[in-house]
Amino acid sequence: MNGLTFDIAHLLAGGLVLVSFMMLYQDRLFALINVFALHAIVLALSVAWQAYVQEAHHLYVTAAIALIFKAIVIPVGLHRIIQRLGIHRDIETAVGIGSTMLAGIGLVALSMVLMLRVTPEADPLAREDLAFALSIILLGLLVMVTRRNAVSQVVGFMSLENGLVLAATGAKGMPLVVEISVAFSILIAFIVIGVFLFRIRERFDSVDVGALDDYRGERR
Amino acid sequence: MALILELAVQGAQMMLVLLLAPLLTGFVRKVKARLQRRRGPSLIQPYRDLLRLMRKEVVLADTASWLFRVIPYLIFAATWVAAALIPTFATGLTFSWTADLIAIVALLGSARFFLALAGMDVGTSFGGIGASREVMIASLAEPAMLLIVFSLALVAGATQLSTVAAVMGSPELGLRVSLGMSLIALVMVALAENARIPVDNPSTHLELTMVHEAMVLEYSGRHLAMIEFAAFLKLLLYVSLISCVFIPWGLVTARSGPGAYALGVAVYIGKLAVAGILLAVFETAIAKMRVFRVPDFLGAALMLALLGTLLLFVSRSL
Amino acid sequence: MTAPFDAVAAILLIPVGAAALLAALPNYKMSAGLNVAASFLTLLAALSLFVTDRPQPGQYLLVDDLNIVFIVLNTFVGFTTSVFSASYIAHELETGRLTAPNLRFYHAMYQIMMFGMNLAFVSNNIGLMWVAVELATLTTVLMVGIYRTHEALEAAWKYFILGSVGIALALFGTILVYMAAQPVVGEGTNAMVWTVLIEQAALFDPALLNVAFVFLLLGYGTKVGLAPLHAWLPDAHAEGPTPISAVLSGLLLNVALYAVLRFKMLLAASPEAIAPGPLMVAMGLTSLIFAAFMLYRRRDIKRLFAYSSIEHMGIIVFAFGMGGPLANFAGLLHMVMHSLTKSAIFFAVGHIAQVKGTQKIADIRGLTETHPGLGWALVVGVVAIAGLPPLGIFMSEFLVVSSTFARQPLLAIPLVFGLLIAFGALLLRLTGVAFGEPRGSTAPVEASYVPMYSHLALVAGAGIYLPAPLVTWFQHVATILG
Amino acid sequence: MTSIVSLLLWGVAAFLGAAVLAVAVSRRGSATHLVYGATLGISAAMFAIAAAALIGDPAGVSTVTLPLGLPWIGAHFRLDALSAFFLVVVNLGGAVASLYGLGYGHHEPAPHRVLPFFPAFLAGMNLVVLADDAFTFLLSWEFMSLASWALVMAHHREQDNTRAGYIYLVMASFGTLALLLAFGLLAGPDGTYTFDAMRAAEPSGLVAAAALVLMLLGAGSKAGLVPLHVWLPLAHPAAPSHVSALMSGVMTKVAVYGFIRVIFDLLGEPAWWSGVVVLFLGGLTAVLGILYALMEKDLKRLLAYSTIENIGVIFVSLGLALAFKANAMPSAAALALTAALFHVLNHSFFKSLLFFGAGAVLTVTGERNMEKLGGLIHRMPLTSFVFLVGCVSISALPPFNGFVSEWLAFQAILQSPDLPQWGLKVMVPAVGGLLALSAALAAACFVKAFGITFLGRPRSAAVEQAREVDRYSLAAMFILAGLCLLAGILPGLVIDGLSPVTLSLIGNRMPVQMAQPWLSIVPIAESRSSYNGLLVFVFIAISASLAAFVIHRFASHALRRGPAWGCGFPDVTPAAQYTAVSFAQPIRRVFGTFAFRAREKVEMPPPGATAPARLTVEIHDVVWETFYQPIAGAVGYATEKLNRLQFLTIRRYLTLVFLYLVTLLLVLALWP
Repeated sequence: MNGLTFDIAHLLAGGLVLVSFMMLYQDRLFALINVFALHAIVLALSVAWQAYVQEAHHLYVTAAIALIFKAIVIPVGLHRIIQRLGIHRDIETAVGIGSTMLAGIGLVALSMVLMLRVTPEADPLAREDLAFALSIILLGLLVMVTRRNAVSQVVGFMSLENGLVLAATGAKGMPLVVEISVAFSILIAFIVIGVFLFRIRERFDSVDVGALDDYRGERR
Repeated sequence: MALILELAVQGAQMMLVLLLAPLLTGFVRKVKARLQRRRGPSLIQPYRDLLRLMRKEVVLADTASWLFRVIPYLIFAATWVAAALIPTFATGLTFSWTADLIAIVALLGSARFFLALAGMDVGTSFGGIGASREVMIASLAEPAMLLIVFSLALVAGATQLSTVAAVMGSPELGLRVSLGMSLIALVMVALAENARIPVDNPSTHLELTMVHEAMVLEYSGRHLAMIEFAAFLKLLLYVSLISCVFIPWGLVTARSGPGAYALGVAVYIGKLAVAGILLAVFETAIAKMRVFRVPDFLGAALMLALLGTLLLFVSRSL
Repeated sequence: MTAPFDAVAAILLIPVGAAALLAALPNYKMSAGLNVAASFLTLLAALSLFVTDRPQPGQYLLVDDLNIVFIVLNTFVGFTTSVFSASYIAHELETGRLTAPNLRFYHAMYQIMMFGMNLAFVSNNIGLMWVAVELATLTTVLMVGIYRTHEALEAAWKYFILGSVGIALALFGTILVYMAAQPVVGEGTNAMVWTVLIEQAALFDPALLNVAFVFLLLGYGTKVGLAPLHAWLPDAHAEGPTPISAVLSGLLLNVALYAVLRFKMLLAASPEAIAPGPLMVAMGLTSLIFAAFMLYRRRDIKRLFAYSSIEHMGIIVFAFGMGGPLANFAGLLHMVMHSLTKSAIFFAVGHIAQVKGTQKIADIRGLTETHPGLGWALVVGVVAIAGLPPLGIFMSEFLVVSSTFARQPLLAIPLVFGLLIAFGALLLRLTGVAFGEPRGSTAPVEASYVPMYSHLALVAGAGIYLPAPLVTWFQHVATILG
Repeated sequence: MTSIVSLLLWGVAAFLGAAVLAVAVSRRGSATHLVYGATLGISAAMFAIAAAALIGDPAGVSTVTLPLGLPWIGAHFRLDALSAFFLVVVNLGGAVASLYGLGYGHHEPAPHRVLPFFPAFLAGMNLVVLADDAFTFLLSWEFMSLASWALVMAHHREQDNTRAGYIYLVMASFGTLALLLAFGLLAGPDGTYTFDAMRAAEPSGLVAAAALVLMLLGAGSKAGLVPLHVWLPLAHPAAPSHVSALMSGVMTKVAVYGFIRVIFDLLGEPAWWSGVVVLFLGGLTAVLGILYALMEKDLKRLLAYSTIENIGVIFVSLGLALAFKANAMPSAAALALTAALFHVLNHSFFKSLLFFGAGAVLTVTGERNMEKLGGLIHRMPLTSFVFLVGCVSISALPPFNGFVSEWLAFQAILQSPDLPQWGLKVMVPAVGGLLALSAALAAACFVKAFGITFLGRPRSAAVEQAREVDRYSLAAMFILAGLCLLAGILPGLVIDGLSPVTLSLIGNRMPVQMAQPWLSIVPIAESRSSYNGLLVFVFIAISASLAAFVIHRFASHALRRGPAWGCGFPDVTPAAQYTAVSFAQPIRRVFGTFAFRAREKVEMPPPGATAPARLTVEIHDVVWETFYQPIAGAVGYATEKLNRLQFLTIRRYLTLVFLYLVTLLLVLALWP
């Protein structure tokens, strides 16, 4: 493939990582959600680009899902939830931003090191893509573990999943990509509904653990 | 014919110890009395005591069981057999191989076992005191005795008394440290076993200090006679054991004519006399110790014996 | 279509059809019966795989010596559990913990789960396998939450979240494997077909494979319940309906384990890639010892046995990690025995909890006095799970420990240590529950003894005598696993 | 024509059948007779077969392989001299215990918890002795433990019993794991688990050393070697008395068998220091065991502790045998091994007898605590007579059997100056001293046991209405008492019976004894040492009866009953008697201070005060406090700490996963 296409794909993937970093930086929920919407849009772009490059037209479906579902539906839904639960003012990072950022950089470096060990004979685009995807996944996990709030953890999970989709689309001719993205969207929908259903304000398990343990007689 | 003769000699030996045992005790008492400037009872007083006891009726505690009445005979028999198996005037008699030194010690052990049981049978506190103190003393005296036996056996290469005596009598066996140690230990054990001063006082009935007497407190009449007799025999046994192991000279071997036998008996009686005098002097010289000093006394004996054995293990010539 | 394919198809289609029917059926008695019948038919279909000749491995489906072990075990335990569940839910309806609509949902989900697990076993396509595993997981999530109690929901939620992360990691691993295969095999589905991959694994890029394996091990390892990825397991076991606990411990863990094994073989086939063995050994030992210590403080009887499942999964993973014919054989045997025993234990525990009206260990005492049938079953089960002869697990533990000690003495010491610690804990709880002054309700219980006793009988038999064909077959599989 | 071993296996099958039958009928009234009758018949038959094999063709070895157990190896079974001898021990004990059970079983409150496991227990012990490959051995071994555990748990409502059962089974499986490691070591990586293969293989020095240590842990924990003995005094008394007898008298011997089988048979030539280790452990066990027994006031626990002492004695002889074997002194080794095996036989006799006696006391009085017993000799004369015989035998007093084996052990010790190594030179006499000490203490201990329990005056109302036990129990006890005397006065018979065992294990034997004049026994030469139990017995009998006759013939045989002398006080209460604790007090003062860190505190009120003076004695179980409490504490601490992981939030769990992932990725990144 010629340099330009490569560069564009590269750019988009890199942009995705950048946006992940931005998510790490946010400490307000609304801001976080907006950044995530951006994340989804960038993903949609890169997927579409892949579809174009690889002439794999089914990938456009994935791109569309990313755009409509993740960039629009979910963020709106999350806005609603936040207002319902009245937690839009929370500052809710469990770990300081700075250290989080440092950790993030470390993770990106790690994924680079890992992927650059891959023999260059492999498709370079795929290789770079993988490096970015891996870092996005790790960053998503990082978001999940550094945020206290259920909503932001959902967001983290979704960014993680974006990384997956990026990797999947980056892999030439990988079957089932669309199905997988659909499946994941359903999964996320479940999670969001769960958050909404169980009125989970604080953490995923806002359910008072202490009370539970008394019930179970688990704690002495 | 020869067999019958040998059996006769064996029987003679058994009778000899039976006859001499009270005499020895009487002799010791006499000498002690003399040393304390008393006239003291006559030599044959023990015989008289025995006879009188035998004629008396037995007063048996209500709570005494059949065991209580059997035990005196068992004790007497065990002690007698043990005493008869020790070469007194002659070695290598017909049945001398029936039991070696270890077995003889064990026989005395059974006698003590039953005596302690007798003490507990009636169910008074005295019996208990005596029994528990007795077994405590025994639990130290027996190991000491066995270790002494070890060192003798290591020197002689046998636990068979006749052989031991023969070896100890042989001139090429010079003076040995380990043997000296075991001699001292043996004397200490003998004192303890026979309830002599300083471990116990045979002629006291003060409850707090009694050991042997406390156990037999409930006995009377013929039963008491048996037990007293057993005590006499035991003293004789230890004396003749020491003499046959450490001063084996004058012991005649079996199947040497009657003249030799007579000589042997004479020598044996001489040895007994000497030992009796020594014992009397010793007992007069020192005082009885408290019951709970006894473990230290016997512990010392045990250590001496162990030391002797160790020395022998380390080098055969010490 | 030849006959054998029908067998495979049957294994997959019967549960689907049954699920559809069950979703429609209102009457719970009928649906319970249908549930049993369907499971039985599936079992028959699975057994028919022995007699009929195997299908050629296609792009999606595969039947080989390895997965037949799993399929038959799966369908068998699925069948017995359905029998147990029939009597279990009857009681639940009486006490009103479950309602008829719940049950409709429950039965349908049960069959879907069976379908998912069977699919995971027969799938020859790593993507398909992933989908199947996740399907099975999600159905179990729904069933864990079925009681709608606070705790049940919380447990289900925990399970769901941790599971989803596991799902994601496993998927990434799968993608990486595809990426590694793609340059060699070429684009398209072929690069996901396991039989193709295993042939050419030697040519794959080792670095990619390594990363892939790490992700797969964590992703599927979460389902296997290896420490420290185990967090969902105890609560899910404790709060869900007992039949589901039985299936979770007895089957779902095996499904994930099966996936791990497949990828382990893949990695082992590539010489430059890191050896998967040490990694698995480490994880196994960690889980074993960790779970062993965790057993002591348990107050909830189902959670107790959930931790013992973690412990045994640790042993199995350890065995497969050690590799070699002896250890692999032991691992397979241990897996089968554990599934049978653990599900039997959960059958007993289910009835016990029902009759005593509590899961608190402290409130259950002297079972052998009040309910001899259940009590002694529990005693035998725990004795078996603790690895005492003459029951099957003893044989596998014998092989694992002795072979390990001969090869890696330093590994055997912690193994033995963990076994002893776990033994102490299990026995402590057992003496509390089965013996002593009886406590709690002494009401007679109408239990279905057949499933648990048949399991225990099988385990006891296997401890003393293994039929020769089974052995040769296991040995063959053990050599495949390398 | 089936081989002998398969015949024996049929016997084992019959036992298992009896167990199944027991499950079926256990709640019927007739079950007790049925089951114990069956086990009696079976074990008697197996005893006969084994004895015939041992005497008939001593050198003969018959093996059979069944398609059971480890698939590609099968279950190997083998009957040689050693296993034949132990089969004799096992089944003799089993038969007598069954006979006893015929009577004792009727007092059993929960027969359905005893009957099914009793035959299974016997089957297990037989299988261990017959097994010829590691898997079968361990399977039977653990099966034996399991069955006995079930029997310990028979009276599970008592708190102590459940605790005892728990500690017992944990220690048992600890031992099994140790054995498992030992066999794994001997089998090697490619799993040659048959004993034949292990015999053929020549293990390296290191392997042999490790195997010895592991065997000491494994077999020692079952036999009750200090410091692995803690479970024994808890578990043995907890079981019904005839089972206690089996556990103490027989099961510990099966453990000894396992040790002998591996160390003497499979492991090839021993190293000389192995003798030192075993000697040391044996001596320590002997003395500590009997000291514990002396401090005890529960009759059955006292017996259990004395079992530990006897195990120590056996292991001392085994250690000597090892030392001699390592230094190529076959005749001495044969002597020592014979002593060990002889003591195995003896102990199985008198320990069963004593436990039966304790069981009889328990059934008629419901008391195990000696402080509440006393004076039973008046109520149950026959029982007290046989119990006395047992006490005399176990105290190693001539002319009974206990003395003979101790005597042989001493004779073996006297051979040891020829040993070259200094370690042994110093160790052996010290151990000899320990052996003598333990013998003397044993005598003291059993004076106490018999005296407090049977003599004196009743200490509680329970004793008042006690009466003699049933016929079956008495029959069982009298048989054993007879055997004790027989083995004591005809030791040559036993020694010659043991010669094939020593021949097969050491390649040498003691000289033929039955050829000696007057049936005396002569280990080496008559001039060195000899003992004749028969004559000693005859002499004592003759002289005692002679004395009695003479006195009753020529002197008075008048007799008057009167109150005992109590310092002039009218009828002193039974409470004034010496108790078990006060009896042991002098010995406690001598040995207890260092063995148990025993402390006595006397609170004496001031003169004139009416408050009672009180004496408090505190005794520490040093072994338990040094070895087991720390372990328990450590486990508790670890669980405490790890248990926090049960209560994390999902976010923290995710963090765990995340960290784990990152670590693994780092490992990959840093991978060369």
